[in-house]
Amino acid sequence: MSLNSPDLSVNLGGVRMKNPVMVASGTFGYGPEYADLVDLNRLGALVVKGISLEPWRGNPPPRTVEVASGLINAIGLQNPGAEGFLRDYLPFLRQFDVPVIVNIWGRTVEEYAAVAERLSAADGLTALELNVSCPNVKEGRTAFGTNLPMFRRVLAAVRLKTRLPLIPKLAPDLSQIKAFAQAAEEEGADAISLINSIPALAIDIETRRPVLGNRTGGLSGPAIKPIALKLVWEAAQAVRIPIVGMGGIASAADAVEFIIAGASAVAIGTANFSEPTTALTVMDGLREYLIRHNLGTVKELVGALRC
Amino acid sequence: MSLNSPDLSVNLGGVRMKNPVMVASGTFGYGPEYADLVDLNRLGALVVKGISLEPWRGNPPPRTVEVASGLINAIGLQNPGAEGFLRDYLPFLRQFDVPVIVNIWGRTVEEYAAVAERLSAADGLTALELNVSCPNVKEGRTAFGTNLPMFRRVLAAVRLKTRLPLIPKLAPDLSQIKAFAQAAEEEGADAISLINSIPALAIDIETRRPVLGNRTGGLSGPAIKPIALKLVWEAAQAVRIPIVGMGGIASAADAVEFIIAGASAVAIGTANFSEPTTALTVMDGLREYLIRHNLGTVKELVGALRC
Amino acid sequence: MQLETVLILEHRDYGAGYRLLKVAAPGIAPQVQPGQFVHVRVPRLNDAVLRRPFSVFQAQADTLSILYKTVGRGTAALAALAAGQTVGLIGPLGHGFPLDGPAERVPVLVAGGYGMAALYLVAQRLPRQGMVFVGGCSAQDILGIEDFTALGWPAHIATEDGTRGVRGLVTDVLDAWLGEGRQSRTPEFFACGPNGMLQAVGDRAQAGGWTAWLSVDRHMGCGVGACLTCVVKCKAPDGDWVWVRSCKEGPVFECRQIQWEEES
Amino acid sequence: MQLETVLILEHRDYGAGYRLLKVAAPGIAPQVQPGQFVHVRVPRLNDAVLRRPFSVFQAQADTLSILYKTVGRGTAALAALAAGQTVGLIGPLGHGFPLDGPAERVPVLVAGGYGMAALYLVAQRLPRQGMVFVGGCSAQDILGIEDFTALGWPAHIATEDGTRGVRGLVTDVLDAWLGEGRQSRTPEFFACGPNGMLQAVGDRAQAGGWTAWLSVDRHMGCGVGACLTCVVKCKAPDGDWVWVRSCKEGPVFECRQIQWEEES
Ligand SMILES: Cc1cc2nc3c(=O)[nH]c(=O)nc-3n(C[C@H](O)[C@H](O)[C@H](O)COP(=O)(O)OP(=O)(O)OC[C@H]3O[C@@H](n4cnc5c(N)ncnc54)[C@H](O)[C@@H]3O)c2cc1C
Ligand SMILES: Cc1cc2nc3c(=O)[nH]c(=O)nc-3n(C[C@H](O)[C@H](O)[C@H](O)COP(=O)(O)OP(=O)(O)OC[C@H]3O[C@@H](n4cnc5c(N)ncnc54)[C@H](O)[C@@H]3O)c2cc1C
Ligand SMILES: Cc1cc2nc3c(=O)[nH]c(=O)nc-3n(C[C@H](O)[C@H](O)[C@H](O)COP(=O)(O)O)c2cc1C
Ligand SMILES: Cc1cc2nc3c(=O)[nH]c(=O)nc-3n(C[C@H](O)[C@H](O)[C@H](O)COP(=O)(O)O)c2cc1C
Ligand code: FES
Ligand code: FES
Repeated sequence: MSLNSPDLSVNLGGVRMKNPVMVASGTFGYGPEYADLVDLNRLGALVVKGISLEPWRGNPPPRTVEVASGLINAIGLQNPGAEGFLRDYLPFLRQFDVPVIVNIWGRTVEEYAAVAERLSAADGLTALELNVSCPNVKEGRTAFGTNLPMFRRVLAAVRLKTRLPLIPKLAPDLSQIKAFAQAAEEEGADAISLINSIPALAIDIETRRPVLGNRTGGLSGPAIKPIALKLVWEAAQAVRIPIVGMGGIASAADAVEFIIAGASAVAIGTANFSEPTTALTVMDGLREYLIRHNLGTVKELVGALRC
Repeated sequence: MSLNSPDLSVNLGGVRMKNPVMVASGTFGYGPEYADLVDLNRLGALVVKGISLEPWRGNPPPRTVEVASGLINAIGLQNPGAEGFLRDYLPFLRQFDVPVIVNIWGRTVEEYAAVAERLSAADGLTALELNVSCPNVKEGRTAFGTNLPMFRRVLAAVRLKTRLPLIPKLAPDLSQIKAFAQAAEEEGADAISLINSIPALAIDIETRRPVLGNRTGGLSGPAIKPIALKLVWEAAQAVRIPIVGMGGIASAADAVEFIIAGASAVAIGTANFSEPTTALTVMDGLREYLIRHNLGTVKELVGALRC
Repeated sequence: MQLETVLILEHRDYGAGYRLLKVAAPGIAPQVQPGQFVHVRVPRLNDAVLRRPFSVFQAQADTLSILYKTVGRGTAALAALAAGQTVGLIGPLGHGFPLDGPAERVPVLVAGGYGMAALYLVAQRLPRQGMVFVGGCSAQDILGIEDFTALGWPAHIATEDGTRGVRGLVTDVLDAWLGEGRQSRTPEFFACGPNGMLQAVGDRAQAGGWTAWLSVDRHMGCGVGACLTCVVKCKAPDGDWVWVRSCKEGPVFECRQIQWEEES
Repeated sequence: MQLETVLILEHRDYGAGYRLLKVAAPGIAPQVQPGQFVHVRVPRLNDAVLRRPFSVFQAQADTLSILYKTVGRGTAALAALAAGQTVGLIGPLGHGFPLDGPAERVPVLVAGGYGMAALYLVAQRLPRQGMVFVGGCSAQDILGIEDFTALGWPAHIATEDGTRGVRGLVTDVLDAWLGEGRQSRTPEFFACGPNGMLQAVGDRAQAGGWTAWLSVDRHMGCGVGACLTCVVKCKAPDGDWVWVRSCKEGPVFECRQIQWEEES
């Protein structure tokens, strides 16, 4: 390994990635959508939009609204269901040499377990990301993402049904993030990812109604970056399993901040919408940073915050 | 009352305000700082920077850092102490016809009670805002702002020591805001205010150190507006006492959103730094909004969200 | 579909409150089909996280142009750009208007607002000649009639205040034309404008047993089908309904696909 | 102190990588004292929540100017403005350099970086003539010498690479001057530049029993004393120390006020 090509590879709790930059669930479709613009083989991993056991319609529009340096979304997890995904998208995805992580969700513990089981039986999927934190489906966030015992139950149930690496995606809980991270580790998670979008509201002052069809939604984008970074740093101090950091990453400098705070990998979400090649430019910029700082591997940077 | 001059006055749990637009603690000094630029008599109320029993030095610099649509601050509550405030600033403030709300904090329940008692004995102060949620003093947020029993204890202790209207300022807890709002109401608060800045981190990737002297700080400004609005809306559904809404308000439209969500008054924080007259332009814009919408009083707009 | 940083060749007022932005887009321009759009990254709008979608007005060889109106902060920032500067595009995007309808059908274009911009390429590229119906509030809202008459397409104009053409809605003029039995041949509608207008055109098409292609306008996130922001309620094969992406399966839908009920 | 929306009269390169921005500020300009600054609201930087502080370089009648270098996004956005546009100012701010020192003192100005801009009004308005010491990395970093020589003030220049003036630090030239015993009269220092330079000047002043006025550069929030962002560690009367606002009590401090130890 020469100094000019630092080693970007990471092993994320069993997910072997060429580089630590992935695309975040719900912001990159199921793969084909951006394939004309982004060479999927270059991505560290591709996390697909949240999948449930059965197809799900999602929320009425408007589903997103742009706010200062951010986006509020309330898509409501529209998806073709596990069978639809396996039939319509998996064959496409298998053409590429990229780890495919499926983001899953359910309305009950049983649904979580069932979708995990069904997807684990398919060939060509690398890991499961457990979305217990989506602010846009009533059942999700209230029941699992902010209730520690429920969080443990759903995790334990899914763990029994899959041998794939399991990555719970934490809700951005400001006061209990360590507790959730530790619970994830104790229940056998292979990694954790954070943060999901933050519950938010926008009001149309002319109609006096919420702007979004679902009333509230989740805030993402650069606006939440400093909050996400703080939570990743806290979580990293609480667990030994690797962390996928996300929230407002738009540049290599942003990604480096998350890695220094303790993330082993990062995910690009909202930034894909304005610049679909963000993951690639982040990757290139990260490589340059490592070279400039004389680091042979990205692992040396993980958690390198000096306090 | 003619249709051309809607009634902007509000009674905020005993604080009689000419209009519902105040300036937020820590962003407007103690009064004199902006007095050349803003006619203090026009403000709905002036909330001064957090005061403790004894003088307090605050955190080492850097104390603020600008981020996307926001500011992270870790001032650390530097203040001249109750006696210093009463001696150096109260005489100045008493020249104006504006309600003066003193934001107070302490490191222990006893300190909170003592500073409340001392200030209540002074003449010319209108109300106390109880800062239990500052993310920049270890004792503050960890001990009181996110711990419900401690929150109740400090509130009860202060309540015994003052007859002034008491306004606890809630921490931006994403999952328990209703519980804190209700506890405040039960412990005899006259109003509540929210949100304080949100715990956040920024890292200097060249030095790999936190940018701020205190490591972490609190995020404020337009970036947090959608989160603040959601929390105000939730809190408004949980209590009957009036609410002071704040977080990223920079325009009359922003203020109207908070009022529709359930705030009886709003506070301008970070926006003062870029446009010191924000409170006045918000006030004027609010008046125009009421006229345009045929509303005779601002009270009719409070909580007018149609769901 | 591709990403392209393009040079601004021309940027000027075009009438009716619209501005023309013409760019050199050698990658995108030759691929454009009528009714497709480009997703524009507005420079300097540094607190914006989304691009802005605009129909391609004209596309010729390596250049393309859009016609837009300043309605908010993105279009205002766009308006501040000058020739010689660059802007980022993704395009061409979406499914546009199909031009391969049977030769005996008379193409009938119906436009409101920027609809004229979205429909120009239909008129220019259709092998058959047709006519165009345009509506607006007032004479100064009527955009680009000359571009159509230059192609030899007659234009029927309606304004709500009667300052240009017939006083009334565009559908009034359309109804008059339909009612007068002038359609010696079967009409095929191509429409772009406000929802009410689109629905009205669709209603007439369904009543007459004709085809109507409607280009809908929905707020967009990604523009490429990834985010599920831009959905339209469509009929499902099984009689049920489903949310369909207007950036990918649309923005042009046949009127029978859309389920207007319950839509705002 | 007042808020003023001012018209840009002139905006051009000034050498050493700096640009001159001259505005009509009839409210602020006549009030400016040497060493004071203005807090600038940079237009179009719509995700910025803070203004940017700049020393007033020249102030004459109703106009004032600043000299700035593009170092980040705020100054880059500033650089894109043209004469005829407007910009928002708060000013004049802070406590500047006192000009009422005893007549027998020789004013000695010491500048690094934009220090020349902060010190020009001192030279122009002081009733006594003095001299100026300037340091930089290289010849192309030396800003605005001509402005001082035009006032009849001799300039001593040091560059680290020796491309202009003496090779070395500005304090080397200063030490040489001090050492040569040329100070028939007592020097009074006025300095603006990097912390290391300020501290070195202060050390010499304290050693010699002279006065040194140092203008410090701290990141600022409000600029008016309200936010407590810009603090400098200062000695307290009781021997202890305290954080003092550089936007209000500063940016100019006498060297004995500042407690440099423990500062980065
Ligand atoms: C497929 C399609 C084609 C279009 N073609 C044209 C065209 O040729 N000419 C033209 O003038 N306009 C066209 N529009 C509308 C154009 O996209 C909006 O006017 C523009 O996005 C407004 O941006 P803004 O920042 O100025 O407004 P703001 O209101 O500040 O924008 C805020 C957000 O709302 C979105 N938005 C606001 N209005 C609309 C709208 N009418 N449609 C979709 N999104 C909107 C913006 O994209 C942005 O995300 C088209 C829209 C779509 C969906
Ligand atoms: C009292 C005072 C007078 C000054 N006078 C001049 C002058 O005459 N000419 C000149 O070129 N510069 C001067 N500066 C420095 C100038 O304020 C910064 O270069 C400028 O703020 C950088 O803004 P930016 O957005 O381009 O940089 P960014 O790095 O993008 O800014 C990010 C943040 O850091 C702050 N910041 C960055 N660098 C500095 C700095 N050196 N000092 C203070 N804040 C900084 C910005 O204000 C902003 O809040 C002065 C600073 C102070 C405190
Ligand atoms: C439009 C949209 C859809 C999303 N859908 C999902 C989803 O299905 N499952 C999930 O776990 N997270 C979802 N997210 C959250 C993102 O994966 C990510 O956690 C969040 O947006 C923060 O990252 P960002 O600021 O980089 O976007 C979605 C986000 C957006 C903006
Ligand atoms: C520099 C700064 C200092 C602050 N100091 C205090 C304080 O002393 N006490 C307090 O309760 N809140 C303090 N706050 C929080 C604000 O009062 C307000 O709750 C928060 O900034 C959100 O509002 P905004 O987004 O409008 O700024 C401070 C905020 C800033 C930016
Ligand atoms: S705009 Fe993203 S799916 Fe259509
Ligand atoms: S910058 Fe706010 S107190 Fe000095």
